[in-house]
Amino acid sequence: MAKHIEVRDLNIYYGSFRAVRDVSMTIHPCAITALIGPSGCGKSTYLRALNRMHELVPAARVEGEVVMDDQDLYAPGMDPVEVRKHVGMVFQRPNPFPTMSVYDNVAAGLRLNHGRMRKSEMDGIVEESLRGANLWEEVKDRLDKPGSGLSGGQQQRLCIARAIAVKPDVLLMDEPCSALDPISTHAIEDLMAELKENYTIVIVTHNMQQAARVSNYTGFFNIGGTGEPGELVEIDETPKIFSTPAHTSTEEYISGRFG
Amino acid sequence: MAKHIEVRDLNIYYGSFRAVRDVSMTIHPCAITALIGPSGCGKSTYLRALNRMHELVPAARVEGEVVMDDQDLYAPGMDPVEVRKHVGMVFQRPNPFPTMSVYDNVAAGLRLNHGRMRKSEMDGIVEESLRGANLWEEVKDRLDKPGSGLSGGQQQRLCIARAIAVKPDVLLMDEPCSALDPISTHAIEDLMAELKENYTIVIVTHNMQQAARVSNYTGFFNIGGTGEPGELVEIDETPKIFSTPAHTSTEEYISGRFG
Amino acid sequence: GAANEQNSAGDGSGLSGTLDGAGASSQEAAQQAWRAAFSDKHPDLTINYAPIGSGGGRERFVSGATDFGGTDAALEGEELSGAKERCGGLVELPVYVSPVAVAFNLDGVDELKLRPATIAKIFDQKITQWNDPEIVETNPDVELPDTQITPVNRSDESGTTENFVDYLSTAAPEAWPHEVSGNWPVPGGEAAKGTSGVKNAIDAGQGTIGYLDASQVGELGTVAVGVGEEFVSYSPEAAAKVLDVSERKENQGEHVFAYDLARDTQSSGTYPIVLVSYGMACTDYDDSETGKLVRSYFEYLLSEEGQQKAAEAAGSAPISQGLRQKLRPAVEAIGSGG
Amino acid sequence: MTKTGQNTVQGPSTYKRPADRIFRGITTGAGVLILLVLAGVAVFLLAEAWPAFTAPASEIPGEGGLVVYIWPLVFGTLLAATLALVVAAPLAVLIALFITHYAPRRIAQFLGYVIDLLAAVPSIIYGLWGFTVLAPATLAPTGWLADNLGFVPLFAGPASTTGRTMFTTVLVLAVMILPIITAVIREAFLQTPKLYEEASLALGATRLEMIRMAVLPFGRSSILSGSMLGLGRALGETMAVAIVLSASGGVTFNLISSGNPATIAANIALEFPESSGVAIDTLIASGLVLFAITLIVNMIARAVINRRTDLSGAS
Amino acid sequence: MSTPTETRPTSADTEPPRDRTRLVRGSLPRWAPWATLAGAALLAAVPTVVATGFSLIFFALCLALCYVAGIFLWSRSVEGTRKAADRAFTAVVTSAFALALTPLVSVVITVVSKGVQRFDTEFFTHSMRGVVGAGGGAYHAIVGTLITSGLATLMSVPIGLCTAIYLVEYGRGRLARGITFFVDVMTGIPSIVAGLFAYALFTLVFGPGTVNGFSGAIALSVLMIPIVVRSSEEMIKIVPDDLREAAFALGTPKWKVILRVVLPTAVAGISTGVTLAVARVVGETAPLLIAAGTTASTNFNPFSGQMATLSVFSYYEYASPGVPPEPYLERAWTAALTLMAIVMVLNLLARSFSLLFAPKTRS
Ligand SMILES: Nc1ncnc2c1ncn2[C@@H]1O[C@H](COP(=O)(O)OP(=O)(O)OP(=O)(O)O)[C@@H](O)[C@H]1O
Ligand SMILES: Nc1ncnc2c1ncn2[C@@H]1O[C@H](COP(=O)(O)OP(=O)(O)OP(=O)(O)O)[C@@H](O)[C@H]1O
Ligand SMILES: [Mg+2]
Ligand SMILES: [Mg+2]
Repeated sequence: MAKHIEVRDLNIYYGSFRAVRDVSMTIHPCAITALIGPSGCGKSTYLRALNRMHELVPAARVEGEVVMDDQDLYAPGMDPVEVRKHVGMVFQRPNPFPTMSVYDNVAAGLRLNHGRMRKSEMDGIVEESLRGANLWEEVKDRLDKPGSGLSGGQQQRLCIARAIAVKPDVLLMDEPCSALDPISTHAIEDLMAELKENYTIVIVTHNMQQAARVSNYTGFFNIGGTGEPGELVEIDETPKIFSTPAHTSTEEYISGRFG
Repeated sequence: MAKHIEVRDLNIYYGSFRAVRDVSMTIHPCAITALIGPSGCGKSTYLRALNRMHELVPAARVEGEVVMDDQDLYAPGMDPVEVRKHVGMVFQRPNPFPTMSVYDNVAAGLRLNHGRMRKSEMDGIVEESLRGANLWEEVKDRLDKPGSGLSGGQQQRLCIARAIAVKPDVLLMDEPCSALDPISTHAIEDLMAELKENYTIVIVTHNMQQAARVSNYTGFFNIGGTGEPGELVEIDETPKIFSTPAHTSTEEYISGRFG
Repeated sequence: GAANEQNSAGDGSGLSGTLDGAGASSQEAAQQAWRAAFSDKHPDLTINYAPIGSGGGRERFVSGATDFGGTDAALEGEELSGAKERCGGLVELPVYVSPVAVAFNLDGVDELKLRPATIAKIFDQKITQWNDPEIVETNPDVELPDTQITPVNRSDESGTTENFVDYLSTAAPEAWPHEVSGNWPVPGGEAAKGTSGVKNAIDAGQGTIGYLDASQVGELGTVAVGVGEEFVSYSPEAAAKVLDVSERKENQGEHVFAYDLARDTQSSGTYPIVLVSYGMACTDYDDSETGKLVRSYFEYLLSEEGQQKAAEAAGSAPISQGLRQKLRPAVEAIGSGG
Repeated sequence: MTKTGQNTVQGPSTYKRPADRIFRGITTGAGVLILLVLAGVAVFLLAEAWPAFTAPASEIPGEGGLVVYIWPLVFGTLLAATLALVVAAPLAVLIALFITHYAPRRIAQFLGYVIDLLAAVPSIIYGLWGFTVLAPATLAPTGWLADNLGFVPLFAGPASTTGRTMFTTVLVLAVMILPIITAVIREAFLQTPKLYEEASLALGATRLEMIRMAVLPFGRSSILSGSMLGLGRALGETMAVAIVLSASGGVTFNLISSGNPATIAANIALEFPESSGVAIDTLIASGLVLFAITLIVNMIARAVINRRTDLSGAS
Repeated sequence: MSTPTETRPTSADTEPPRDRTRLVRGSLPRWAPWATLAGAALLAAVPTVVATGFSLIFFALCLALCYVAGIFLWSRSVEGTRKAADRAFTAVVTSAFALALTPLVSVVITVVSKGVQRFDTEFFTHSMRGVVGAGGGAYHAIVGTLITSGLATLMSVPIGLCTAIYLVEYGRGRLARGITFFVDVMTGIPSIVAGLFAYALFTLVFGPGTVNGFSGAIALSVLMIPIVVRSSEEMIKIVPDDLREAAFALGTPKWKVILRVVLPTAVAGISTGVTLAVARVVGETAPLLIAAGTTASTNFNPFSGQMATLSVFSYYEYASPGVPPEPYLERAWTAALTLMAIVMVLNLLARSFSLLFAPKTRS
């Protein structure tokens, strides 16, 4: 079931360095929200805060609220594991488990969340996920080979397949198509379009065309200057952002006249 | 000094699996050669063979010739280290040294190869390289912080800075802009245009516009089918490839009507 | 350098250099006392004694690795001929005699009187209760509990074991059917390493009994051993007497004083369970200076003062005046080249 | 396009620059040196043990011949070392996990240091500690075991009155080998790339599941290496066993009585000082056997490791 | 919003039916672990008192067992199997650590309480030369220990590290497999055999009776090398290939890649391994007695004359004490305490050394 997410006054710190400042936004269910912005402005940092992933970075710290269907993910007593079960994630750097085969990589999440499952059923979901990520044809003969022997783009698609196999309510994707050729990119975009019928999707992308093509909402992050925290400049419906943005910096960034 | 490279009948294997078949091409000096093709078709594999990087993968094996200014890189007695000194590389996955600071990462190549160098001279080169990679502004205040604490795009630019700091004759770049926003991408493209005055550059990219924009020559790689090796379909001057390619598959791929 | 080594200005005693010795660990405490006192007199002289054990001591002495040696068992067979080959003339002398006490841990009991055969049966695990009639018979005044006896023996091969077993098999041959060697022959008892190990094991258990160097007995109860019709408690004097009543082995060499100890002696006031440890030296040394040093050292350890020092520091039994007289010529032969 | 020639380059290249050649030479030399040292030890053992193999049975201590002499020792060695490893290895994995993934980050490093402290304790001290502290503490439990679980061969009894049993020895050995196993595993766990931990957590894994998916597979080789180091140490441990164990019996699985088989290393330490002649040769022969045991144990371990190497890989 | 008609593929034994709309399913209150601990303590007290009187160790074991079981069952009924397993495992891991601390604390208390008596200036400034009974010190043995283990470390670390490098970076084929294998075998050499080997070697080369500090160091090296090789090998192995590639691509010769990139990345693990190896040999007795001998005087020259070491000193003070035994035993314990202190200091040094190079992950 797609979720509605309400972010309020989110501040994220690495030690004493504030990486993201005062972000408030609404993430709509059954829609794709794209986040764009220059490199280093805190998009990944922000995205990781949405499923409490930053907790793995020793000095990282989050202030503010992320309310998902009336529940604050950062409320005391919230279980990050439960949060992450509902909010899946594809990382910027592909990270298939090197000790697992291609098949096991995809099945990893299923094995966790569904305990025993019939082999045939599992096979079905694995194939479906790999097809969704447009990887099936390339790996169907070597499902039992290690996932680290794939090409860069293949690894990225493998990670996408792994994330969608567990069917999370919210899917966070950090530059999912960065290492992909146009064909695979297209396939992934199709997949996203299909997924958004039932899920909430947030993607980070550097590709304006992609943002314009697939997303319903677009948020623009920017950074004040060196050492300054990144902040959300504006977020609105995609056509609006790309045609008549409220801020000049947005317009400059989109049109490439920036910096 | 820019180098001319002549590749003849190159076959590359991972164990018994042939990843790349019979590639022959000429890489012109003082020019940018772009390699495009669907994911998994062997572009990275091929690129790595140009500076004998594949030797680090245990089962990998190369047959054929790569002649650089009359010297076969694979001739017996060739020193791979010498080869790599002349042929620099930026990898698909950013890999800054975690034990080193940002400064040391950029200086690494210089330190490792040029022995002692005056501090001021070193500082100069580091700054120049970071400026070239459009990273200087973002990191100038934290040159002594670890390189692994950077954002994805920052890491990628750091690796570019590291590679150009040693001023190789040939520069191989595997999707150097995949994680970069348009601004940084633009800066890197400018850098390439500048570098090609003196160097030979080969880039792998999934971005057709980029290939069309920056390169002088474009090579299209494709794969016959699942489990088949990748091969070079054609290579020619960029305008020619993008306007009147010789093969239909090229045209289909470029126009996105492929697969 | 160490604070206590700095005043080695040399007070003209004339002796300087280093002497290396190795051998029985039973002598370690005594050797420590000897070399301390001796190097007090001769500050430029360093004497080392590595307590690597009798076997190693003999081997190193025979191979010429050490200047002198210590051993709990006299040289025999190949080793004897090897030593003679190395030395020209071998000098082997008892230097250290120590009573071996039979000690036990039994609440409220300080001393028991036991006959050799009873001791043998206890250690052979034939008598298993403290209130066994055989024990009660010789100790009518002691209230013996109904506790199980846990015999404690050395787990390592040792001169103490060899001497104790030798005593049992000589003094109570019917009750002790086992072969004599440095290894404890009866399986299943409590085995502990070294004198300290045995002491601790006896301390730790209830109803334990074992044998150990008398100097380490501490608070434990001890056995007065049946000799003839009387019972003799261990004491240095009683122990030293054994050597006086024992026979020197024949035909071993002019300066070899190895003894067949008279464990079954009936002679009054003699404590028969003793460990005799020998010192080994040569008449010929490659370097006559070394010979001189060894001779003075041995002269010192067989002097009245030397024996007294060992008694204080290690609890050994000083060798009697008479015996020391007998050993004199042998000591003088050390390093004499004859 | 003329085919002027085909070169096949495979694996490390044929050319080596001088500095590289020297460096490679040095490292290879170090490896070969180790083999030489080991060959030296083996030759030494063989040469010194030879007389024991040829000597008549009656000259071997105990007069039963070499096999009769060494067999209980082999049994004791294997029993003590295996049980110690069985106790220590899982514990080491848990401790390494605690330090790397459970303890608060601030004190984790300190805790690692604390465990390393266990390695700083000389083996004699372990012996004395086992003797004076641990052994008395085992009296009650072993007594209980003998009374209530006596039908299990391991606890057949009668329970020792001093506690200097195989049971105590195993515990002491386990404590001794714990730090080295823990240290090797801990360092490997620390190096687990964050990438993979994040990957599993993002799938909704609990900490335990993350450990099973990302940490343990990554550290598998180190767990085995660490355990092998620990086992080696347990097999060869001398002084602590010599002091703690009441070695006065033959082959028995009974862990709690005072009659226990000795271990080879401890037996050498116990017998060597006062031995001479064939007895020494026999002891050295037992050392040779220990050498062979280690060899076989390692062969088995290697076989286990190699069975599943295809899916491991650090990068 | 679970609709009764919808049948999801969740089996009852793994989780209670999953309500997709709620994030927080039943979860234990924050005080749950403490409550469980208290309950477990009560429960554990019963068998402890009944079966064994009162033994702290037994009680701790029962407590751990009860706690793990208790928290598992409680959590399972409220939070589901996975969460319960996680909680139980946390408890297991924590009690394993506590369990490992028990002997440590006990050993340290034993050694410190017995060793502190003679932990005085005299002990550290005097040798045993000319000392009988009370007094004296271990100056000579401390010097000897530092020299012999220092030499052993100087020999073993380069050899061991080089071998580890060879195995990971160069080793292919028979030689490498052979070395790996025999290094493992080497870990099982009993220490006394190493001592005998060194003694035999020196007798062979320098004539009978060559017992000196260097010979002792050789014996220790035989014991140290395999530990250094094994632990360094593991640490070098887990350096990601990414980093090697990055360095190679800069045209760096292999040896420099290894020295400048691989080793610094692995240095923390390597120095831990080295300290453990040192700790392992510094307390050895038998090999040192045989190969390095013992003396009551200070000897600074490892190539001539016997050399006392702390462990040997400690052992023989303990094993053959004089009369009365107390001063000997006190010296033995203090020597052991000193030994531990030395290793601790070494450990600290190694840690600060590795901090100099360690990955700069924290800023
Ligand atoms: N280390 C390896 N071991 C085995 N097979 C490999 C390895 N690396 C790559 N391959 C295979 O070789 C083929 C070519 O891979 P390569 O990485 O060259 O693709 P690519 O063209 O760079 O793709 P991408 O655009 O996704 O990076 C793929 O089928 C891949 O699975
Ligand atoms: N682990 C870390 N420790 C310290 N600082 C960090 C860490 N990770 C990121 N940062 C800093 O936080 C800021 C935001 O980083 P983030 O990764 O969120 O950027 P991004 O918007 O995702 O950029 P990109 O498009 O390059 O991936 C950057 O200045 C970066 O250097
Ligand atoms: Mg990012
Ligand atoms: Mg690629």
